[in-house]
Amino acid sequence: MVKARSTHRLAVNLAGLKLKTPVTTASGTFGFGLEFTDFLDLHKLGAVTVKGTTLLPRAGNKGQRAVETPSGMLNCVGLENPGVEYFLQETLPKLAKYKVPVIVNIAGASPEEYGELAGKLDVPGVAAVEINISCPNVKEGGIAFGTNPRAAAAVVRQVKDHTSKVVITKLSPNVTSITELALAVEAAGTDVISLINTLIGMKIDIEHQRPLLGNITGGLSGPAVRPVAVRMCYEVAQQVKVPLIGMGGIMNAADALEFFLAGANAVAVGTGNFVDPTLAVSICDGILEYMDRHKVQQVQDLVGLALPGGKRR
Amino acid sequence: MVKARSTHRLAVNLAGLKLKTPVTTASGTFGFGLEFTDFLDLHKLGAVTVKGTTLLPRAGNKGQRAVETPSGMLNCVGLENPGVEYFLQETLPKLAKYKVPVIVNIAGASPEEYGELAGKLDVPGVAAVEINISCPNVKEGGIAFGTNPRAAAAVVRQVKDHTSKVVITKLSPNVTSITELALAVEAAGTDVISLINTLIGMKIDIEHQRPLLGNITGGLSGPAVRPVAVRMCYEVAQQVKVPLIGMGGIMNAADALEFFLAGANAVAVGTGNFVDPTLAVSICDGILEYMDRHKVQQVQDLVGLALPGGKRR
Amino acid sequence: MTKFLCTAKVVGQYMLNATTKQIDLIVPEIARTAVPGQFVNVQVSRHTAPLLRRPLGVAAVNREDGTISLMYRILGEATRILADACSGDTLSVVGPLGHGFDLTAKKPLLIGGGLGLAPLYYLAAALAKQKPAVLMGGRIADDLFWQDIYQDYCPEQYLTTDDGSLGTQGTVMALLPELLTKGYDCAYVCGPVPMMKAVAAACAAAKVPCQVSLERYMACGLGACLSCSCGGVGKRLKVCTDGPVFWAQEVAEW
Amino acid sequence: MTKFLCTAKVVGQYMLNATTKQIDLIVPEIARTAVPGQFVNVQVSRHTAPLLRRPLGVAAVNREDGTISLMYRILGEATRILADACSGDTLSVVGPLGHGFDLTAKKPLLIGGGLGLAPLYYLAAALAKQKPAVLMGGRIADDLFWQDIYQDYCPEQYLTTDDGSLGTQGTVMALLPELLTKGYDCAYVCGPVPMMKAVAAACAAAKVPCQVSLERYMACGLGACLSCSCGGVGKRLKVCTDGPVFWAQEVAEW
Ligand SMILES: Cc1cc2nc3c(=O)[nH]c(=O)nc-3n(C[C@H](O)[C@H](O)[C@H](O)COP(=O)(O)OP(=O)(O)OC[C@H]3O[C@@H](n4cnc5c(N)ncnc54)[C@H](O)[C@@H]3O)c2cc1C
Ligand SMILES: Cc1cc2nc3c(=O)[nH]c(=O)nc-3n(C[C@H](O)[C@H](O)[C@H](O)COP(=O)(O)OP(=O)(O)OC[C@H]3O[C@@H](n4cnc5c(N)ncnc54)[C@H](O)[C@@H]3O)c2cc1C
Ligand SMILES: Cc1cc2nc3c(=O)[nH]c(=O)nc-3n(C[C@H](O)[C@H](O)[C@H](O)COP(=O)(O)O)c2cc1C
Ligand SMILES: Cc1cc2nc3c(=O)[nH]c(=O)nc-3n(C[C@H](O)[C@H](O)[C@H](O)COP(=O)(O)O)c2cc1C
Ligand code: FES
Ligand code: FES
Repeated sequence: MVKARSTHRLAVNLAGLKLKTPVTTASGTFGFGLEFTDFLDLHKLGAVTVKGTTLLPRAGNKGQRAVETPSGMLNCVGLENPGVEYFLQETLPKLAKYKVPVIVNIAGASPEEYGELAGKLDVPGVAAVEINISCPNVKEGGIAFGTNPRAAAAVVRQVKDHTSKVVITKLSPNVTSITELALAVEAAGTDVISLINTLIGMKIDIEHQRPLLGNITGGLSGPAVRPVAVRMCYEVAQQVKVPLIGMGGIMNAADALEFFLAGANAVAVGTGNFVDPTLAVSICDGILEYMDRHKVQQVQDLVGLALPGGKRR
Repeated sequence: MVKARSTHRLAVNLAGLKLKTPVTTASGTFGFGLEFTDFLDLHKLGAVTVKGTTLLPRAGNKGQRAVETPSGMLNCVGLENPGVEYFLQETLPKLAKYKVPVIVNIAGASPEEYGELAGKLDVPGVAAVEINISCPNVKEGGIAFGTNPRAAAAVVRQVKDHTSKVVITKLSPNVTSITELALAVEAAGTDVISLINTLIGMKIDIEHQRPLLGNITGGLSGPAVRPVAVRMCYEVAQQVKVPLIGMGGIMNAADALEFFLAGANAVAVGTGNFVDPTLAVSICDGILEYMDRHKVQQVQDLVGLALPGGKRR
Repeated sequence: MTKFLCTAKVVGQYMLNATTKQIDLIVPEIARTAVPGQFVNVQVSRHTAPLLRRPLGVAAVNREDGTISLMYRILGEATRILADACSGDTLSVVGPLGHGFDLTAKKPLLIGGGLGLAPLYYLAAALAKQKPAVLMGGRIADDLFWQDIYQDYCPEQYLTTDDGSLGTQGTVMALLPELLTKGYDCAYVCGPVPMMKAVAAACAAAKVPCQVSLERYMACGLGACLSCSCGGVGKRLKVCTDGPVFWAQEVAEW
Repeated sequence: MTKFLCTAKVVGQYMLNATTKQIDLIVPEIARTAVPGQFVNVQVSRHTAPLLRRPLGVAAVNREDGTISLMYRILGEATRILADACSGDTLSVVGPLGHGFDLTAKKPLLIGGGLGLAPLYYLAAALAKQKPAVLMGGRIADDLFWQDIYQDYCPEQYLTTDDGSLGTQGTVMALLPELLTKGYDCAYVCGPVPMMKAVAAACAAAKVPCQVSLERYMACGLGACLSCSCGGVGKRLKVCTDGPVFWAQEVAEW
């Protein structure tokens, strides 16, 4: 009974996407979820957000793909994935057993390709699609759509046209105005906005006097970027009405709470999964403990308390 | 004799601004230099870059002005400074004794104000002015100019018109395309580009459920941002011809070397001064040690080695 | 006063109560020159997180041994690391920083709350000949472990606790007005801001000169970054270099 | 095989040579199940820098005591912190990770360079009955401190150093072709990539089956992040979960 009540207190409804807890996993940091079953019960997650999926299989980038940086890491995986057909045939049936909502992160080279992908994924077992217009590690598509409001809107419209699922659009932080992009994708019909993807960064191998990563630049994630992520969440929450999924450097419940207070309705754990593979579930204990201490019944009552006026618009 | 030779190996000429070492201090992190005389010989610095200076004195922002973040810090000082007249009458004469080039960082609310400031600072004892169009912590001016190529260019032109000194323009990283801004200020006549200023970030005080900093958002600096800073330096170095001063999270010689290899002709130590007040001088030992190990005679021979083609355009 | 960047050697660490520790450091340059009210800026980690040094008041000095003592509450990341330091470890310390107290009082009254009693302890030692009285406030009895520590220098002690578990129930303000009628010629205050404000107001009313030691978030401790700036009367004050000790009437923005 | 997230207790740390240490950890879940070739992912700091766990091969296991030993070179930030761990300290360890070696060889030859000899040491123990021979390469004599360590399991040792200060001058390739004519039915290789490539080519030429243990930068160690992906024959391989041990002919991109 206590369990049931706690769960209830953490429940969140993101534009029809009902989650038992407000914590999902950041795409690309949790594989397909199956990699973590030794550490946590997938069905205790709000949702599993899987690795970026493309129409055809991709081999990703050559050379070194990751490196640690101060309180963060760079990656240039480059959307390596087995393709959507493999995902539908091999992975999705396995995930189905865990009774957890599955969010599929998608990336394409044109708005039409995003639409086609969304269409193929409009099947039972997929709860939502997350449009990745913010991957800094691929040449075609990726971040090109994420920095241009018109292009971003075109992708969102294509996806909306091809799916009955909840559509989440994931924004890139590598822009002058994140709110401009947020408003564009909201106007184009996205149901939910997630933010942030990685900041573009690089590291030089000073002994070899060349960029360390195979792809030269990579995406910066982890606690280092959290101040930027919280700020963008706070800005976007004041401008749009759609629910937000906040992420960027969440390593514990206190970090997650910053996002809720800044206006996120749910959060995603990314790089933190590598350090503590139980985090995406265990973080809920800390959130509940905080709610008890602050006499808050529902986690949704925390959303936006730090915004001007104390709530989301 | 050995000393003289080492110094010579570190010398750099930034569009006429001759520095004994390629290391200066990042504006706002080194006061007016006089605060550090117990720890280092100012004349051993390449240059002292002083706190952002405005026409009239400014009191800065209220509330908490700084907070540590993972491998970084946020500040929202808000350009507190005693004003240009005070600087000219009280501070500059004191600095003159130290025989070190002085770079004055300037901020204004309009292109004309920048011009006026530059004019007032066109006096003996000032070696260069650094245009701060990237301060995230003030309402008027500041970053507004730094995110708009046309506005940035207008400021540069005004400053160039009012000074005989070397003009450095400091770019904001809070933009979709740093190269667009770099090209705009180069075309407008800046002699040198410095980068990066701080990334906009924030921290929520979860116990009080409100933004922790008095100004709500602040500027993120320190090692956390270094991957972003190096990447921007690397990008800009491929597009512009003017010399670059690289900064962002330099804590030791290895960090500084990343910037040289990415195309910076000189570097600035910022947040690192707070951790090690001798750093801006002592870092040169590590740079020389590296040069010996890699059999490099002049520090300028390192510039851009990690760029495509192995050198600056 | 010259500031030093020193490598200090830990020579001892003691629990003072459940959440407070004293650490003793050999750092002769600072021991030789630090005066009551000054502080040091301690680097607890050689990694980039935690990044910044942490300001801690000088709580005691032994000039012969070249040691200083810091007394600190274990609060967050940095103080937890500091609490793990062992004898023989070294720490990078910058100091002495800031300006100390004016020591000319003939009949001094020290007023402290929480860890504000740490810097006041060095002051008590320096004023020992004047037999300072001390008024201490805490939330609960355990906060006032300072009683024993101060005994040598301040036999005259007044205690208050919020819950009444030791001394008078209430804040220091429960006892202060009466104490201020007893001829003290200077109040030295360090503690939470609401306490200092209230004490300063009471002293002003009673025409007793009052020095306060302010606390602000500090990034540099050297007067360079302006993180710690606060509004003074007619001018801006840098708490780290113009303070941390001020005459109460100099402070406009607490 | 089940992976565990464990709190391991340090029970000993020893210098093996100037830059290499052995650390012994009580971590029964992993000691019970780890096989040669597997590795663990160790968190050295509770702070955010260094942030990621570090992969280290299991170099020895004592099932009765529930301990594992890791042997590591002190290289950078994380291994320097690890080197300071004291008996009684705890570390968070994830493991056992990856797939181990195929152990069916009748006459095994182990070939190691540098810290590649750490995971091979556990393999040597597991193959002790088959009396494995070991071929070790180092830059200088001091790199081959492994001689003594391996003595119990591998009395038959072949040594090479780049400078000729111990054993044959040259790399392991100076001795390998001849050794491959002696009837070994499997080569087990761990070391720098150029060495592994050369050994694999020589084994292929001599038709001796060859297993290699690859090293790639790893962020998760769990098959989730694809940092460690490398090109296999006809498919992508995740070094952390499909490996780190592969048959040489499976690897297309070294
Ligand atoms: C001049 C001065 C003297 C001080 N003397 C003492 C003392 O003698 N004993 C003592 O216990 N404490 C003292 N403090 C407070 C002490 O600096 C903080 O408790 C300590 O920095 C906490 O660090 P943390 O990482 O453990 O905690 P965190 O979790 O980082 O912070 C806990 C609290 O400490 C404050 N704090 C953290 N870093 C700083 C900083 N760089 N500057 C100012 N405040 C900070 C935070 O704002 C927060 O309120 C003093 C502060 C100042 C400014
Ligand atoms: C499967 C596997 C098993 C290993 N087994 C051993 C072993 O038994 N003994 C041993 O001494 N070393 C082993 N290593 C290498 C060891 O992981 C690195 O030496 C260690 O991570 C260095 O960390 P650092 O912070 O001290 O050095 P850093 O300064 O961070 O790095 C030094 C070097 O280590 C590499 N490295 C750093 N972090 C990682 C990481 N997360 N994944 C892979 N490489 C990394 C860097 O690329 C660099 O080349 C193994 C690596 C892998 C992938
Ligand atoms: C190794 C790695 C791979 C990633 N792959 C993807 C991806 O395929 N699609 C995507 O939208 N984001 C991807 N991301 C970004 C994360 O989902 C997340 O937005 C970002 O890492 C910030 O969160 P964090 O700091 O908690 O990791 C990846 C991040 C990492 C570290
Ligand atoms: C406390 C503080 C105050 C700053 N004030 C200024 C300023 O007045 N003018 C300016 O151009 N940059 C200012 N900056 C930005 C720095 O000069 C520098 O660009 C930035 O901090 C990145 O370098 P770092 O990571 O080495 O600190 C300030 C930074 C800090 C931390
Ligand atoms: S802390 Fe930097 S000016 Fe006071
Ligand atoms: S290290 Fe993450 S997939 Fe191998």
